[in-house]
Amino acid sequence: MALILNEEQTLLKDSAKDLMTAAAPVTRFRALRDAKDELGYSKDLWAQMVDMGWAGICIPEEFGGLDFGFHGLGLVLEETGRTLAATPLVASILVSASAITLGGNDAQKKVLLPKLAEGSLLMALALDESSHFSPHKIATQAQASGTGFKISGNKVFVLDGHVAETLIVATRTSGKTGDRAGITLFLVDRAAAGVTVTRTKMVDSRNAARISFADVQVEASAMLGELGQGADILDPVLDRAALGLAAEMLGASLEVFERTLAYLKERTQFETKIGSFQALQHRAVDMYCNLELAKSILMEALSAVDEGRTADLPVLASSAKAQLCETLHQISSEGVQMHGGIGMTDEHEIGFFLKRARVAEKTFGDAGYHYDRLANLNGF
Amino acid sequence: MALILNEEQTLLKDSAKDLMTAAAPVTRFRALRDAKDELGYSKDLWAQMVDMGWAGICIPEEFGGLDFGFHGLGLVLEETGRTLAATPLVASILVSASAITLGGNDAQKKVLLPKLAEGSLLMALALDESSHFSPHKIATQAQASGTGFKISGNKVFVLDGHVAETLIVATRTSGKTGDRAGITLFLVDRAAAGVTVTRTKMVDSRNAARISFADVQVEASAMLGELGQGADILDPVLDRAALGLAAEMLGASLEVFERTLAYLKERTQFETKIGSFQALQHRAVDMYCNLELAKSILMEALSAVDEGRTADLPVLASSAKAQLCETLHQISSEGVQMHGGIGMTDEHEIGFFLKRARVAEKTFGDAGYHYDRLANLNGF
Amino acid sequence: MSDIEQFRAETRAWLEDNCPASMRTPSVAEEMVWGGRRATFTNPDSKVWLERMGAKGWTAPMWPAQYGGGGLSMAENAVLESELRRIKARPALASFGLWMLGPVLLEFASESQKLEHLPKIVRGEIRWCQGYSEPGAGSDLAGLQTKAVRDGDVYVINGQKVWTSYADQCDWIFCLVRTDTTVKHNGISFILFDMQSPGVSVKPIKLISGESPFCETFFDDVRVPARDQVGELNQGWTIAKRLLQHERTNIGDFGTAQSPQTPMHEQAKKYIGEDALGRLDDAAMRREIAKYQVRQKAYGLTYARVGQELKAGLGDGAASSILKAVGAELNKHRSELMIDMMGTQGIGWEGDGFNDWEIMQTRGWLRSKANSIEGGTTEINKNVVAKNVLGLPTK
Amino acid sequence: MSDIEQFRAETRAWLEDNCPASMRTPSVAEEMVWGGRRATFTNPDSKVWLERMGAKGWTAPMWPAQYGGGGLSMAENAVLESELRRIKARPALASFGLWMLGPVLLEFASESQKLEHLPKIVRGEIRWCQGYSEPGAGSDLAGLQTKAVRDGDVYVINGQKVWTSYADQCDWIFCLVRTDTTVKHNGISFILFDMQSPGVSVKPIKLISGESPFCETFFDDVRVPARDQVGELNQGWTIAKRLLQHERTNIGDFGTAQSPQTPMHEQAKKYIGEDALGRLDDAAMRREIAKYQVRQKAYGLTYARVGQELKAGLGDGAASSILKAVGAELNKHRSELMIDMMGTQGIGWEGDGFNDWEIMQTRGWLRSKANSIEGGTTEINKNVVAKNVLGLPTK
Repeated sequence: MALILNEEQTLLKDSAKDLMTAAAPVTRFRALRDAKDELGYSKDLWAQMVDMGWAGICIPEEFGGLDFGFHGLGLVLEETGRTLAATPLVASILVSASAITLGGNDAQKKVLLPKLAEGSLLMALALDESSHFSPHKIATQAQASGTGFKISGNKVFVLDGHVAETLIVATRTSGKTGDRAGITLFLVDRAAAGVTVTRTKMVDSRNAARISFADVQVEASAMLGELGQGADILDPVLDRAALGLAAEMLGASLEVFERTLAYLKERTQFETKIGSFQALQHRAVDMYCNLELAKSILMEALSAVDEGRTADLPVLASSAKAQLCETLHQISSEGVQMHGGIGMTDEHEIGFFLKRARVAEKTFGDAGYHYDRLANLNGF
Repeated sequence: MALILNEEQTLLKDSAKDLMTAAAPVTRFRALRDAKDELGYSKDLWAQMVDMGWAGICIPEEFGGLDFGFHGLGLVLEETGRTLAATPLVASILVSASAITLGGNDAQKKVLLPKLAEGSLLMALALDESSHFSPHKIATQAQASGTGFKISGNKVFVLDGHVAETLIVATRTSGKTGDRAGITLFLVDRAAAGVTVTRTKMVDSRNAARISFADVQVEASAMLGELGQGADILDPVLDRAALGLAAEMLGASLEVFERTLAYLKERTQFETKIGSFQALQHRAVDMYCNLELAKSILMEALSAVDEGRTADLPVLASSAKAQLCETLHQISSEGVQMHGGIGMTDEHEIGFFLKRARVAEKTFGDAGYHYDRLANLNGF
Repeated sequence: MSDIEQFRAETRAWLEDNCPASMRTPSVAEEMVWGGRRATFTNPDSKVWLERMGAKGWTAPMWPAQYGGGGLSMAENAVLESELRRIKARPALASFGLWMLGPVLLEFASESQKLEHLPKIVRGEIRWCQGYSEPGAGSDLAGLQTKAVRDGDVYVINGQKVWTSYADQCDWIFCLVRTDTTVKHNGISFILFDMQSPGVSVKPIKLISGESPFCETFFDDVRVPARDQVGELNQGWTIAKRLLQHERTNIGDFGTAQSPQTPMHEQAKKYIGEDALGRLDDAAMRREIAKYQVRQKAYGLTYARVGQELKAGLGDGAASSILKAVGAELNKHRSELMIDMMGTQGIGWEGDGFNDWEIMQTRGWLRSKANSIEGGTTEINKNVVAKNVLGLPTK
Repeated sequence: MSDIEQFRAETRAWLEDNCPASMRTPSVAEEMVWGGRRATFTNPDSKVWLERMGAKGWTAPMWPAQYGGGGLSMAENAVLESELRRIKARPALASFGLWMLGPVLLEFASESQKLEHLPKIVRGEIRWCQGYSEPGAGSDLAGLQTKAVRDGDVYVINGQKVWTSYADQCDWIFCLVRTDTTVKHNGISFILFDMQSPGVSVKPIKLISGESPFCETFFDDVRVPARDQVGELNQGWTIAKRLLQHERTNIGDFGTAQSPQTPMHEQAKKYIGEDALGRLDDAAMRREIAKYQVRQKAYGLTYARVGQELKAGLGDGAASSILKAVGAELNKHRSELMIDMMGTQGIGWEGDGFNDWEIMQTRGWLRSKANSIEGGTTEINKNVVAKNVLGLPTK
């Protein structure tokens, strides 16, 4: 239960902060948005991040990674959250590299992980099929066909779906929609016949896509994990995904809080700094309390991954995501309100955080989803 | 949709306030509590209220009542809420007289209503069987026996159960626990063989009892309404009951709010009136907003009864009770907090309102119960 | 037949003859008529309707006839309103001139000013905008710095306004300017001028919702006739406050104004589904919606109650003080619930994958965040209620 | 064997020999030992246990041995704590002397004062109470009015204290008195005296929960030796503040201290039941409990994190500033949830129909309302955090 950073982690966090501040300030994100950039992320920035080793940060050394630990990835994500940097780190590394590492066979690891670590391959997880996160609610069919399988179905909200070259597709090979058993994961080439990708424009201007699969043929070797046992990979991967998102959301929360605090100290009305008004002070303290609680639960959850406390992870990951959803929701809303009129303008950056907040809240399960999951996990 | 009082109603409200202030201040309630009074209410006060005609306030004139209207009863209850006056008005009049008026046959009306109106008969509704309000969850059996029925079962939280001479008992004559159909109401003499009454001591020091029925024999003429159709009486009676409680709760809310406001204006700390602290001001305004909303929904619901808008009543009654539960919960809690240390002492009266608040919240359904009911009523 | 019955019969007949059929269908935002020199009429019928109503003065039914108004009594106005409702007639004109400026001109302006400006407002010939807020003077409006310096029979105006609604489409502005820099509230004057005056420039502000209903407005040596000052020199704050009351009454009414066509719970069922008993398949969301509906209902009834109290001359109308703040929070809460229940369909920006209604919800959610800022922040509103209604002390 | 291993072996052996078997069972409130002249021992073993631990100084393991303490190093203390945990030993002594007064005596008292008072605290011979709050000085503690006037080598004390914990069972009081009426903070002194002194009277305060843990304490010409003043004349406020830090650390720890034996959700199932899938049969309550549990867990972890940060000499310990306020709200919230889920079983006062645990929940709920008042109100706490931690300006 390490609730403080060690020296290496502190160094990593500092260098992540330095890079994001220098190479990926919010102005960069705005430029990508306004240019309606085809990729939706900066190749230059990604190259710099790869150079720092972050793409391989939790990939084993034998597969070209740093094996630095999951906590490290969380620290980098936290810093990307502060500047709203849109990078392939979530879809390709947090989610896909975790899936390959946890569920891939040796051949798959040997082929895919080094490419992920060197940033030359982008991947994405095609999971959701409706507007509400529900990871076992898979209707997309994979039917035996020749020496392999034929996949048909529709996926939505696939993060980085339009830039990823290889997709991890959650399909159903048995059972009925909603069953935990009977889910099978496949690696699918985005360029394969029958795959249609439509990029969607979300309020946070990040990458997401709808992907349809029409009789897409894959070989049996494309299966990730065992037939019908996909949930055994999916569940721990989604714990890590929720946790990584929570780390990003902590960064965003801290940034909005600090900017708002600075504004309260600077803005004068009625010949007084507005930060001297007690009602605003108490609300600022409420935010601060939530932030401190959020930091603690997140830190504990990140440590649990690296300390191999596998049994604790589901509860900790859901707790962390739920707490960060509440915290960022509150702070992103208060941030706009406390900035007053200028907070409502597109010219000011605070609104970007509000938009990102709601998308991040819904990514990998919102607070409601995780509270219900916690109740299930705790047996009530 | 009369949302303001007419002249007669205003006069009634003023006289209710006068009587409660003069004859039933909170000190009187404290004295009853400290004396561990056998009755749990003041006979003198009840006699005065009867003299004013309030026991018969919504009983038809032909049965000895004033037929003043249900809104009038609400106004009197509001004033009893302000001084925490414990009277038979809720159990005997709001609930039981309503049940007889709505569901009784001519003979029952002729016998019971005049006695209720003149305050000579006290009645109580024996409904709840568990710790959570759920009016159709009736397991108490009434089985045909001779020319009548035999009743067996256990009731809890029967308001005024130990002082009422006649009980209205909700029993099941068919169907299973939870069914709306199959409930039958009976009038039972509390002194009948097989009836055992145990007074319980609740946190608000008001009257409530547990009553057990062991093969209690009643005649067929004791049936209130039709066999198995008891819910048709029960439901509208409970709407009125919830509404009456809401009116009492508005009185309590207003009283606590006004006392707290006065304290904020009077208490000095740091050489300043604490009411000048902005954080407390904004919280006071939040309370005030809830109070104004509560007044409006309550007024509309009370009017609906007198205007015969029967179809609107379930939604309005549940809305009013839910809103008053929220409002009184907030204000009773804030009242204690804003009074600081003295609010924690038994010597100060503000704590009495906190205790009464939680009991009133749970009486005839708490906020959660009514929100769920509203969702059902609105078809979702 | 009594006079008022006579009036009803005549009104009904006139409306029957003069209100075009397409003006008896539900309003659509694109066909809303704001008037002005550059007025556009997507539907030509709306031009006819405005001209006819304007000629009768019925866009401002109770303003005196000598200023172009309808000159109706309160009773006649009630009849007109009910007859308009009967045929479901659209409003002929939406206008800050009608809602905000007109009432204060009637109270504070000189006879010649009334004769010059009010008829054009009634007929929708001039569209007005409001020059109040400045970058450094938001909640503290009286801290404004835009200066008007007297030079003979003109004022020379320099400074900057912000949040000027539709300044890029308006003809004239009613504007607060500083005419005395040594005092705060008593150094402000209220002045009217043409937005086409040399030195006026306008820049639309893009909001987080993507819309641009507001502008920044710059004044660079704008020369304005001194006769267009309303009221006394340096006494503009009194007028400004009165005008804000009219504005707040308009802005407060979110809760009732935006009643969606389909009840919230039915929308929720579309996105979340229902269980075997027909209940929304998310019990916590079900609870939240029920809670919202109770509050929404209580809010609407509070509006109605305030109205009844005013009509009856009862009470102090204190409840009206909370309508703006409660309405703002309620509408923000409604918007959050909507995009919450819609899941990932509630966070689309544009393009494929989202229908118009969905995009409208998302944009509306972003727009709603301004409800607790515009027309006086909720914080300021609470300060005022604490002091004026609850009588809490100031330090 | 290293010194520390040696120490562990000896400690373990000593505890094995000296800790009575009944002291290795979970604590029960009735057997809690508070010491003092009038100490009662419901369980005679607890007397033995206190005497033995007191003699070794292990009730205050890190206080210097010359003042009766254990004289242990930080490392040794950690060993002692872990060995005590290992055998699940009960605390030998609960004492405001140990938790609050002792630390400030060590820092501010004279050598003779330390020698006089500290050993008796260690051995539980004298039970102390705190004379801080007054009826007019609650949040504004420095506004206290109890006067101490010098008369030769004594002070004559007149005034009234309130919220004196267990004053009716205590032997001595550490008390804030006003020694200069012309200034506020710099006119306060910190003084110790015997509660049996003539002129001291005590009246228990009955709380809304029915309990009376606090008293009103009256001083009527109480004559107190001036040598029992701690620190300089009129410099008592510095000591008072330091002592409050110790108090707040203790009071803040509601969340973790009161972990109920049965998890909240299991209690809820007892009262509400479960559905066919084993879920709590009230989805909204289920959500509320899950929410509470997340917050509770995060709170406990924040406690642990602050501890780790302090040990590592990292950070500014800023997070510790929120523990009191968050802990208070959390415990109040827990209590409300408990009585909520219990339905009408959660609102019993006494007598038939309610079991002891249920009554304890109801009384505990009422008691919990004081959490956000005692030891500094949540409002004051937030003011302090806003200023000192967030650096927000004061007017």
